[in-house]
Amino acid sequence: MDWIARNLWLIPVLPLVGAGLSAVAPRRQRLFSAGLAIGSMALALVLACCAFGSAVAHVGTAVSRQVINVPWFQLGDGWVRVGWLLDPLTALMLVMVCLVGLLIFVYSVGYMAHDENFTRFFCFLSLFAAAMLGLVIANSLLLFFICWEIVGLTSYLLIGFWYHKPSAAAAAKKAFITTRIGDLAFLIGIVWLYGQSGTLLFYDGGEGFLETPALSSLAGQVSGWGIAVPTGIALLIFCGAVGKSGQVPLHVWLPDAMEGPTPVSALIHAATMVAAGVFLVARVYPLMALAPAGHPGTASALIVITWVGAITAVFAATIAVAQTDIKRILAYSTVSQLGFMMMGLGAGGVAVGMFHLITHAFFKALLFMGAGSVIHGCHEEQDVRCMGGLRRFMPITFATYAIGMMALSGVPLFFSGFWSKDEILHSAREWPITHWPFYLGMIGALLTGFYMTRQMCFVFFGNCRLSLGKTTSSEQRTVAHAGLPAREHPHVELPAEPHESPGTMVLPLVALAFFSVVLGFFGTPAWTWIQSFLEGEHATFNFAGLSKPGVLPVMLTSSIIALAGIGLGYWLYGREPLDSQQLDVLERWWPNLFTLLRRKYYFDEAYEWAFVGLNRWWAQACDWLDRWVWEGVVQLVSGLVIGISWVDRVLDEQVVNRAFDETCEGISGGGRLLSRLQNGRVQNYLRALGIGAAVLALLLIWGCRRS
Amino acid sequence: MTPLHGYLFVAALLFAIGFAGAVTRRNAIVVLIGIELMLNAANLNFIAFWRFGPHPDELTGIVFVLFSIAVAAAEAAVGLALIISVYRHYKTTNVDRIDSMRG
Amino acid sequence: MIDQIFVELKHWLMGLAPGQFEPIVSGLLSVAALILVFASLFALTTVLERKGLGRIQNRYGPNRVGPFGLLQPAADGLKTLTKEDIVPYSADGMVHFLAPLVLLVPAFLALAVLPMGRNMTMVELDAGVLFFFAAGAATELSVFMAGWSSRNKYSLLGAMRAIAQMISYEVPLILAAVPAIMTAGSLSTDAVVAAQAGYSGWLPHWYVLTPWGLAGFGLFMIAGAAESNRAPFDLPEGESEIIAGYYTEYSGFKFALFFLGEYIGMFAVSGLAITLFLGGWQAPVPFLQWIPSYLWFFAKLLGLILVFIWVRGTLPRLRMDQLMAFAWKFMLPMALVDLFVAGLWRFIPGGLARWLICLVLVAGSYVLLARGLASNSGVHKRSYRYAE
Amino acid sequence: MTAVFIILSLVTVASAIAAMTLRNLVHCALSLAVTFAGLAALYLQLNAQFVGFAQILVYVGAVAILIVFAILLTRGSEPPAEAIFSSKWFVGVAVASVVFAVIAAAVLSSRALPSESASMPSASVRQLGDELMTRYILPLEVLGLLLTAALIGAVILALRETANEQSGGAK
Repeated sequence: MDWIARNLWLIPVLPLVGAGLSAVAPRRQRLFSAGLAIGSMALALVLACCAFGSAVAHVGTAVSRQVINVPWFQLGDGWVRVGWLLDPLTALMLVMVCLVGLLIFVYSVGYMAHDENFTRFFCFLSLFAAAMLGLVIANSLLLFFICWEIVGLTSYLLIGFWYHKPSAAAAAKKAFITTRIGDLAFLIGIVWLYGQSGTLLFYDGGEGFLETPALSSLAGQVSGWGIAVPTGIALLIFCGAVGKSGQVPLHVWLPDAMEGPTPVSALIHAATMVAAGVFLVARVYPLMALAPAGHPGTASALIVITWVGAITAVFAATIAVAQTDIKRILAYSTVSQLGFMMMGLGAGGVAVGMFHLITHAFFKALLFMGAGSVIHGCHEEQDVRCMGGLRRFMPITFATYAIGMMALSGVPLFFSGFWSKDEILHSAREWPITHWPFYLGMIGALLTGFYMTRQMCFVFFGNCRLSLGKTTSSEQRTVAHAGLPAREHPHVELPAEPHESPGTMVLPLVALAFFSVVLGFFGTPAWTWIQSFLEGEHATFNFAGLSKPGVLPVMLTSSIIALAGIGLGYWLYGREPLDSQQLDVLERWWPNLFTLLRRKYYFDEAYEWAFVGLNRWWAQACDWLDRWVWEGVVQLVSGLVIGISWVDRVLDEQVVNRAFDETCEGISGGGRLLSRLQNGRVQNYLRALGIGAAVLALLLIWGCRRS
Repeated sequence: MTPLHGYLFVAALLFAIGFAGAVTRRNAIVVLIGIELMLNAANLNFIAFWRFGPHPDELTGIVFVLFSIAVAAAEAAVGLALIISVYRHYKTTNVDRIDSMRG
Repeated sequence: MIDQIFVELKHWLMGLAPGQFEPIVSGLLSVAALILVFASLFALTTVLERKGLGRIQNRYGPNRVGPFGLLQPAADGLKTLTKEDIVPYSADGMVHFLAPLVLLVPAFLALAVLPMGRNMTMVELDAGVLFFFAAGAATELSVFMAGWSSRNKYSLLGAMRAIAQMISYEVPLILAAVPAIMTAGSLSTDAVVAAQAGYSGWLPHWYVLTPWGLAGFGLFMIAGAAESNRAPFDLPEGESEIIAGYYTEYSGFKFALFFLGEYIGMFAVSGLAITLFLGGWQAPVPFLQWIPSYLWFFAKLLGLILVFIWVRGTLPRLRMDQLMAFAWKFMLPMALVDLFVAGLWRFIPGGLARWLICLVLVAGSYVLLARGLASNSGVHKRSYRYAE
Repeated sequence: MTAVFIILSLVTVASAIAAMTLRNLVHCALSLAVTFAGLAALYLQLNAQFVGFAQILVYVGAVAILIVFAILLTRGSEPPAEAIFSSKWFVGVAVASVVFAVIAAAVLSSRALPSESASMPSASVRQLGDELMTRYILPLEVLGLLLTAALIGAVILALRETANEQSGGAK
């Protein structure tokens, strides 16, 4: 066992210490706080790289999974134990989280430079990083859940970072409550699992519930409702992932979460936290894939996962088509891509889903940070209709954003998104159950290309509509924030031209763009390094992988589809300069459909109508019951009580009270008599004390004499 | 009459004087002085018993007196602070007039 | 031989007395010698101080009576003895009379436990240092007696100031002495001196030559100056504010007694500082050990007295709040740190590392505390509030 | 029963009586200081050196000064116009006499008391320190806590009303 595996706990503890220290730092210690966060994250990255190296070194050997468990507390007869493990999955996630986190931390220094709560921001970010890293290395579902909840808490805190904005506060609440619904199911799943298997450790030298003995004992059990126990547990755990990863139907919180600062959106709501759901499924994959005894074949949990993923992928992509907020488009895109990941996990296995998770983390963080840079450069403008022509003003942002966009759209060969998405589509194509997810995925890919092109056209091409938009938006802002303290940036004067962002913001963009391109080559069918790494095998470079049956056709199809989406988008939006006043092209053609999409399929309204309406109906029913049924009962009872009490009173006054009064007077008279002694003069008491002592001493002496 | 008797006798005398003062004087500070005298009389007893007792090698008597001195110092400090705050409140240190706790 | 000449002389004289009176004779001899030596030292110091201050203030000082003005104290003594003894009409006669005595007697008593030479400790007590401090405690009472009995507002104010100052500085004084006692492992002054015997090369094993000892010595001297109401801590008798403080209403011989008492107190504190930190009567370098031990003691005493005079001529008087802040915010924590460092010194094995660690601790806390003090009571413009 | 003992005890008892009967409170306090000093001398007579010096340091150096301060702060330095003894002083004196009589009778009549011990016990400071640091370490720590608590308590007691008065005066 390597030293890094023994000391893996250091990785989450470093940012935790950073968070703790900057929590107590005074507000003006900006440099200290940022330096602490970045320094601890950099150290964590170094350690994560060591861990990665260790994992690479152990690939293919017997100890590819290094586990350390420690007893935590006593529960009943046994000890609840927690621990950490180092396997390829953990190592990959560690490096990804640390690297993206570090870049985003650096980016935040520039982005949050003018915020007065700078230290608080970095404290929360560090805490998030600590919890996320803890979640990654956890070897116990309990520890995993704890970190999962801390991650949710920091997400809440950071979405609501500008809590004086009512929308941000509402979005934070929404995110917190929506994910809680999933987490409740997750917790029930954990409890059920503990009840069934008696352990929450993933791996424990043959004792953990992800290992063969426990799995085979689980597989044989059937619950009272006819569902196989592993399937039930897996679905409950999957509910947690649905909430966290914004899958349908719990996706509503993720777009609203864009109220938070953009680095937060990039780190938490694009790269890492929302991917935690996918990671969870990947982590407990053996449980998910466990087919009930007697029913060999694909596990029903995986079928559900695949379908949910596929539906989410298309569903969110369609919504993204009609959005106008730059960050919201990306948010729906994230939901859609998470759906892809789920689909990949369900149809193809851990490696497929995780590969897309890693590549997506980089290019989506890149896109978000690019969007942040755009917003920063356009003085807080978020509506794409009011941008345009930024290519000239922000060349680096444009270039990196274009790379991210092409990676996301799946432009063939040179971008990582192409390879990872292709992998998913390929596995969906191979899925034995049905080909519908494959077709849905294809539609999703088409839409991805389309809406990203649309966004690019709006933001970077055409002529600059900023001045027009600015007057309206700044008016709106003054109206909306009159009387509120200065929010993101206390800019008073509005410079006329959009400008390129400072170096601390641009550098991470370039770095992420680099990774967005390069990472793809680690997972091509010709050199499936990441996939092999995750499965614990050595990868070999083999062009023959390309010519396996079904690989090339799918690649070709998906390339065509992606290019078709991009072409369609350019044809609709890019040919002539756009005008912020005119209606969207699609809106002109199909106004009803477009409104439906823009209002997100009326999901929020549906929830409002369904749950809030139900609640109201229930309240009215209760009210009616209360008014007409219970009221009568209460009246009856109270009449009875009044009658009894009248009798009682007569009895009381005539019989009990008189006796009681007599007694009381006697007692109070005695008390008055005794209180004469208590005359408030300390010396009287002292005198009595002296007499008492003397008498006692006399008695003592007398007693001694007699004996 | 052995020396021990002498010391015990002196201690008893001091104790009685302190007690008489504490009981008869009107001023709260003098009452406190009387109490200090009583404490000191007890201390003298301890030392005398240590000196003439059967086990002088055990330092219990001395250590007890040391602790007693420290406690008495604390008691004096708190007692005098109390008297001062009582004086601020009632504008008097006459214990006969401070009797609002009477029954 | 010459080192023990006084001891032998005393033994010879005691031998002349009948057996049962020996303890009394011994005591009387010691007391007589003590009073004689220190009274003449007092006389010498007054003239030294006046001339020294004169030099510092660029004037001559006494130079009329006798050669170089050396007989000035005799003339002063004659003058005070023959002056009228004035007692204010409303003064509390008994207390007024007792106050200078109560000041003087403990001051002389305190001298009794100081080892002034080899085998020249007058009273060898197991708890000698404690005795010294116990004797010093009585001075406060005498100051109060003098101030209160004079029925004079200036006297009372001066007495209250003096008591507050003495109580405040008694704490760091005792705490500064504790490290030395702790290291020597005894409260006996002889044992403390014995623990500082020996030399490493030319360097004596004096406690002042260790980091904690140096800090302790400094603290002890500062607190000692405050205890004996020496400048710059002479607020209780600051002439510009309250005339002469608690002995405003004293004149003639009683005034001289107060004066004497103060100087004896100063000698006593200096003597204890020598005993605790400067190796007592030991010679500073091994090849000078042939010089009699008592000469070394008095040489060191004279040196410290000169330091006192020098400080008096140099430093301005403190303000009351500065005085208290200095005692509680600097002296006390510094003394506690010093105590800790001395404990550390005991448990770290010897060598350069121990030196450096202790030095860094002492110097670091000194710098930090001094900065805290300076930031709190910085000299800044004062706004005066007039009566409303 | 040496002459020294008789003189010391006479001084002690006389000053104690003075402390309890003098009219002027400052004189009472000063007499009390003499009593404390006499007691310290008695301790020295009993070979308890450390306790004797501690007695002087604590009682004469601190408690007496504290009492003097309290007297001045409560304007007690002027002799009061009214009687210094409470109206029922004879009852108090009678009770005190009874107490003294009982104790004295007990002392005089007891046969269990040891007579003059042959050995002259001594408590060196080192012994005392060892005892305090080993056997009595817990009481010592508790005592430290108690003193700290008393310090804080005294400060708060003496502070509180002043703050109120000041705020009242500001109005």
